[in-house]
Amino acid sequence: MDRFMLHAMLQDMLLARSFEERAAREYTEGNIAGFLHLYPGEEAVAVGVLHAAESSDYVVSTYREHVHALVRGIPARSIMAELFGRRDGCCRGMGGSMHLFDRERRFMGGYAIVGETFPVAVGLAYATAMRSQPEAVICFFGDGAVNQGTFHESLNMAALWNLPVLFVCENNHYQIGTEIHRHSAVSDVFKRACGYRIPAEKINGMDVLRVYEATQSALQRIREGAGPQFLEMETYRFRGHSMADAGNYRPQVEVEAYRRMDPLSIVEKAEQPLYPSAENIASAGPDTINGFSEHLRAEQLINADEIEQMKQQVEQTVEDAVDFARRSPEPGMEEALAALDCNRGQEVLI
Amino acid sequence: MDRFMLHAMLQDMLLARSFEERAAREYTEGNIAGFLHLYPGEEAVAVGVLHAAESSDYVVSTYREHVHALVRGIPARSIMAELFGRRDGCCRGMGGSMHLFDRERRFMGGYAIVGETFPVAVGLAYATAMRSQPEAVICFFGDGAVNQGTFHESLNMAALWNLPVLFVCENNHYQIGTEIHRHSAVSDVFKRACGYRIPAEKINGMDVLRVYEATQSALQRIREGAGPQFLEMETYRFRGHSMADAGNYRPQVEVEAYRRMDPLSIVEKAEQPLYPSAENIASAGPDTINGFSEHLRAEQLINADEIEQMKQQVEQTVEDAVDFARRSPEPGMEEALAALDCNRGQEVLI
Amino acid sequence: MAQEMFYYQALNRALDEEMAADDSVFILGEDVGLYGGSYRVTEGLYARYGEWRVRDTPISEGSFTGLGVGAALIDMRPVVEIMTVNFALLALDAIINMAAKIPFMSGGQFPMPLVVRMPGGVARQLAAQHSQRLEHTLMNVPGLRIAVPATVQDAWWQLKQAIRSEEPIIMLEHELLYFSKGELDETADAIPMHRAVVRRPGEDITIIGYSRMALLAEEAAALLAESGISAEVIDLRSLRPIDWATCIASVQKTHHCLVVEEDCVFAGAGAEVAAKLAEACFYELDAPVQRHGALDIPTPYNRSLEIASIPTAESIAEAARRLVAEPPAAGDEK
Amino acid sequence: MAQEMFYYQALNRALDEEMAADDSVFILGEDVGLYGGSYRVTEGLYARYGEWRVRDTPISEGSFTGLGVGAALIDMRPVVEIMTVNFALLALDAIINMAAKIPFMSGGQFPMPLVVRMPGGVARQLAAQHSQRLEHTLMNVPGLRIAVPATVQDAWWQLKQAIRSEEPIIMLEHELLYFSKGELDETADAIPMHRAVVRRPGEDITIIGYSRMALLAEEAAALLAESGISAEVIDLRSLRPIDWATCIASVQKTHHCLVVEEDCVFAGAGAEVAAKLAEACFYELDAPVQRHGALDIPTPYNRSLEIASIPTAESIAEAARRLVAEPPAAGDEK
Ligand SMILES: Cc1ncc(C[n+]2csc(CCOP(=O)(O)OP(=O)(O)O)c2C)c(N)n1
Ligand SMILES: Cc1ncc(C[n+]2csc(CCOP(=O)(O)OP(=O)(O)O)c2C)c(N)n1
Ligand SMILES: [Mg+2]
Ligand SMILES: [Mg+2]
Repeated sequence: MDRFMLHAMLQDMLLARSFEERAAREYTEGNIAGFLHLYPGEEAVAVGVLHAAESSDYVVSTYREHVHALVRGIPARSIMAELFGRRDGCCRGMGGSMHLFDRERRFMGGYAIVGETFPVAVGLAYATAMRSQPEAVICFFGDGAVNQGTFHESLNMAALWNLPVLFVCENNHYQIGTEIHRHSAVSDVFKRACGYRIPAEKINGMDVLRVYEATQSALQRIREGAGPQFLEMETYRFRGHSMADAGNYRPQVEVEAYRRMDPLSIVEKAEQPLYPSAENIASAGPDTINGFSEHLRAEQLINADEIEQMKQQVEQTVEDAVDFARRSPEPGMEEALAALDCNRGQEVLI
Repeated sequence: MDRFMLHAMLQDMLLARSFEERAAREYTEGNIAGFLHLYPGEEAVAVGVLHAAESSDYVVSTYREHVHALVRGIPARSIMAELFGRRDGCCRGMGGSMHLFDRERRFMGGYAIVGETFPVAVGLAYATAMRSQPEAVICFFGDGAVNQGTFHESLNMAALWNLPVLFVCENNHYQIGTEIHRHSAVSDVFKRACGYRIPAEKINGMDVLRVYEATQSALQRIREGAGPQFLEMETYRFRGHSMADAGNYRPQVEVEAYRRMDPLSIVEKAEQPLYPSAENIASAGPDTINGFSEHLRAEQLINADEIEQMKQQVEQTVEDAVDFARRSPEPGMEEALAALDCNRGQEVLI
Repeated sequence: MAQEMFYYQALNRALDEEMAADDSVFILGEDVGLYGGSYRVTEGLYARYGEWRVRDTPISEGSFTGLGVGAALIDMRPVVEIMTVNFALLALDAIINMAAKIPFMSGGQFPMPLVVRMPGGVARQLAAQHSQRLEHTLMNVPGLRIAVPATVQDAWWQLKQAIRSEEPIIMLEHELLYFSKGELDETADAIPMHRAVVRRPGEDITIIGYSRMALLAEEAAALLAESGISAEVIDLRSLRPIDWATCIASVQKTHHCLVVEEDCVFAGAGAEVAAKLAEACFYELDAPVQRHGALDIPTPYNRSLEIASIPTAESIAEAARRLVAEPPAAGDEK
Repeated sequence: MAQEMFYYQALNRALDEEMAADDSVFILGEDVGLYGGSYRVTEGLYARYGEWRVRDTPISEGSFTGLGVGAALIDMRPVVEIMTVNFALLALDAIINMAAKIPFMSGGQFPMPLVVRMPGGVARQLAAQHSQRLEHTLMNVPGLRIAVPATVQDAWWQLKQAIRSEEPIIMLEHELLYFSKGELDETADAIPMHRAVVRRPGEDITIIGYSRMALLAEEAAALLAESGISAEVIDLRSLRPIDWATCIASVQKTHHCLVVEEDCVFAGAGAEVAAKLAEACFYELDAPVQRHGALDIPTPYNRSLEIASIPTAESIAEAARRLVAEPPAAGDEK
């Protein structure tokens, strides 16, 4: 992978982290409301997967989708404005945090009812296959979503009709406060794919490069006509489920252990660890990502200055986004009605 | 297995066949209406499974449940009266063919919405496990039902909580007119159980003895606390999906091939084959059940007279059932209202 | 140019014509393909258009309806058949939380040219689980539209209009109408999709119905004529939106209004019609707006009880007679 | 003996008492156990009663609700919590086609002592998919009963009554009420579960509401009093059955009736109330029964639009003012 790509990935990870932490602050200050589900800890998944995708591929996500949207290229401004419920938000303030959509960038929505992403993705893939187009559909979902009936129904249809869908499970081990061994008969989510003849693999979702590679080869198989593929990304969320959740059901040691594997540290570990302190890392057990990190530094693919510059850029982007959101006007009721009837056109109903 | 048991099984199979063929006739004559789904061809499953169960076990079934109900011990009279919609039917004429219930015999219902049997069975098993009772729950369903979301959700919960359910798939290869390879990504239904750590096996469902044995050992494992078990019974329905379906989507050769494996012929093949002629059988390819049949005859477990006697008894039972149904009065609206409010008791609502 | 045919054939023709005209139209549902559809509505289309455009699905209502939603997002025009309305309870999330809400939630970015067809109503001894009515549930959903064709002509018109519309539309077809006969005139000017029509003019009372009940209301009007009562019969044709103008104009003339529905009366489709007209025509009414619909019980399997549980032409006529004979008796829930 | 507490605490206490008294009562739902419930309703019960009686479930609404149905068949008393009403769209087959119909279809053989609790309503910027209202759908189902407690006392009473009943009961709890405070008097004589109550007596107009809207109606009545209008406020407490006698008696006195609901007006819960009262009180009404409810759009995320989409105390008062000032303007769908 070239230097440019690597930098872009690191930048996206930094932006993701910064955007989310800022959203948390804006929530606390009352500028954002409703349910707010943040992504810190899981950045490697969104960044690795979406950098491996083509811009013509479709993306379907959940309520925890800000970062998928960002990495997909929706401007931070327009996402932040949406979180603020403003007119310049990507959904004009009608959808909010859990319902980001961007037609142009083929970001096909954040869905807040667990399990909805599956049939939507399969529908997009069906249309694509029917038109013999080369695009794939990337479907994000959590470990908890795997127990919803639509998972099963949709995977069966995707396999039966050999549809171009990449199922990406973000296994962060929790369905809100319920740990995976208490909600699923199998803790290895990828095993669920066996009932449908769908090739499946477990990937270290804290390792952005591994995520990237796995996605790339899965997408290649899909484009070659191999049908749906399934990737389980093992990852962790550092925060609670949403801003309403302190995450107290998790042992502190567990949270710490995963912080040590912070995906950001893959490329900048020695420079400036965002979460764990250097001592924490030193005292840590095996860190699956040290290898990568060292490899990258050894290859001299990045230096401290570059990272510093990136961070400043990212902070500026986020600051600008908040500023933009703040200044954007509230939508009026006539805009709500227009959104509802967006498709009516000249149709005479009565 | 002793002679008595074997005879009882044969008798039940004969009764099942005769009852269903008579129901078809009564339907044609207008005495039964609605959707009528018949069981000929699949008798070995109901008979083998339910003879291996205890009377304290619970049974949950679908709209194709007359034979499960019969073998469970609901009198032919009360089932036939239900099909006629009469007051002496097992549900007082309120439920009809697709909704047979018998509280006393733990026949927990015929459910007409595909996929409902799963959660009901899991709920019964949950209650049983919670009370630490030794009963198991037997859950019948078809190959088409396996694609419903509740299958997935329920199997996960059953495995997760180690519940005493025996899942019995009656794989007759068709979901109405859609053959299994056109509705399921895997044609071996038992493979679907792998995603939940549930032990599963494919059984020749045309062989009543094999069905019996497999059920017996699965129930034993369940009672020993091994959690849910899954049996795929490969079988075939000789008729269309329901009385409204001529079954024309199936190649005639396929129908004939399965007729050759008619489960009834296991024990009485040489005497008087109900479906295929002796010549047909002779000209047939490998018949998986000849072995059993010959074995039974060699062991002299039954003779021609006994079979003849059984048949007469069965015919009489069915005749009597029709007679009973015909004479039973129509229920009145006050009975319908009483059924609806059966549980209200002395409760003061307003 | 009118041609006599069955209701199911009119639907079949509408599908065939729209599929021929626009290759983004495709059908999916259980047994719609090889088998030809449980009520023959899709007969012949599999052979003509192939498996991708007439897709037989597994029994997975929640997800194949959701599949339609996904495909509609990128300008396909899926026509989902839910084998019967009874199974639509499994697909309501896709219909209510997805199809109806996505255009709005996305701030108007996404069209939803989705049609969901479902046969329903009380047929013949299909028992409680197969006699579910769902109109009341769907009516309360902003973003949906609901067509309820009663005639061969409307079946053809409304299905074609639904397929061409960019909004999500539910077609509630009645199981007992599929094999009813009527005239189809392809050259007639189409009535707007949601306009109500006066099926029979009259002076003394307005009887409002939809789907099969509109036809029974016409029969009832014929019976009433024999007893000297002139009933105006309105077929709503659509349950969302409802053509209030046609209803109000009629009630202003007759000063009496009976709403007939196959839904259970309590909180059924007729509640909206009655509540709205009682309000809008308050000063014009000589008697309360009354509803005549199904009894408040699950549908019994037994045939006599089943018949007794829903309106018949006779019971409609009887309810109308009582209503015009002032003051009416209270509480008529057949 | 009254004690002040939160609404969620009253529910928690009801559960605790019933679980202590009867070991066939058990709870299941997402995060009801270890986590203590999204709205703290089941807090502490997992520790006290263990995982079998307070069962954390996977995200499988259709099946764990169905699990409750199965368990209820053999005399367990499951209390299913659907995390919010929005997810109940996935469980409607279990509720409508199973729980409500089995007692009937089995000819009266099976009880269905099932309680399904679901928080709902429009809360605070949860957006369209999380602001679904479902009362209209559930009301039309024969065999179900629906309680909609607005106060701490009713939350406690009605949940206890529901658990003890042998019929399937839906508890619609309002997300914005969980952290409202009120008095609980455990020694007071219980009001029957489905009886409506007059929360405030008045002479000029009857305002009928339920759940949070009943409380807003009380606030509105206070505002109206300032402008010299005496409003009688009725809290329905139950949506199925509805206590008509209490409503009718009030309308016969005030001759004006405003129905307030959080459901969208078109085919919402209020349609039944308005249709029935317009009929039953036809000769007593001085003005049409009017409905005041949610706008006919999915709930917007934006806060001002969200507020504008449902009734407020002010908008209720305004609607009431217009209604008593005859003749009222047509078509008030806030
Ligand atoms: C059908 C449905 N049930 C319940 C919820 C409430 N809920 C929101 S997120 C969530 C947990 C989802 O867990 P998972 O799929 O692992 O995703 P994660 O939040 O961990 O990313 C639940 C139960 C919902 N939104 N939809
Ligand atoms: C949810 C649902 N969808 C569709 C139907 C219509 N239907 C009734 S039986 C059936 C086929 C079921 O096939 P299978 O499970 O293999 O059982 P079999 O009839 O072969 O015994 C279908 C589609 C239904 N009853 N319920
Ligand atoms: Mg998770
Ligand atoms: Mg089958």
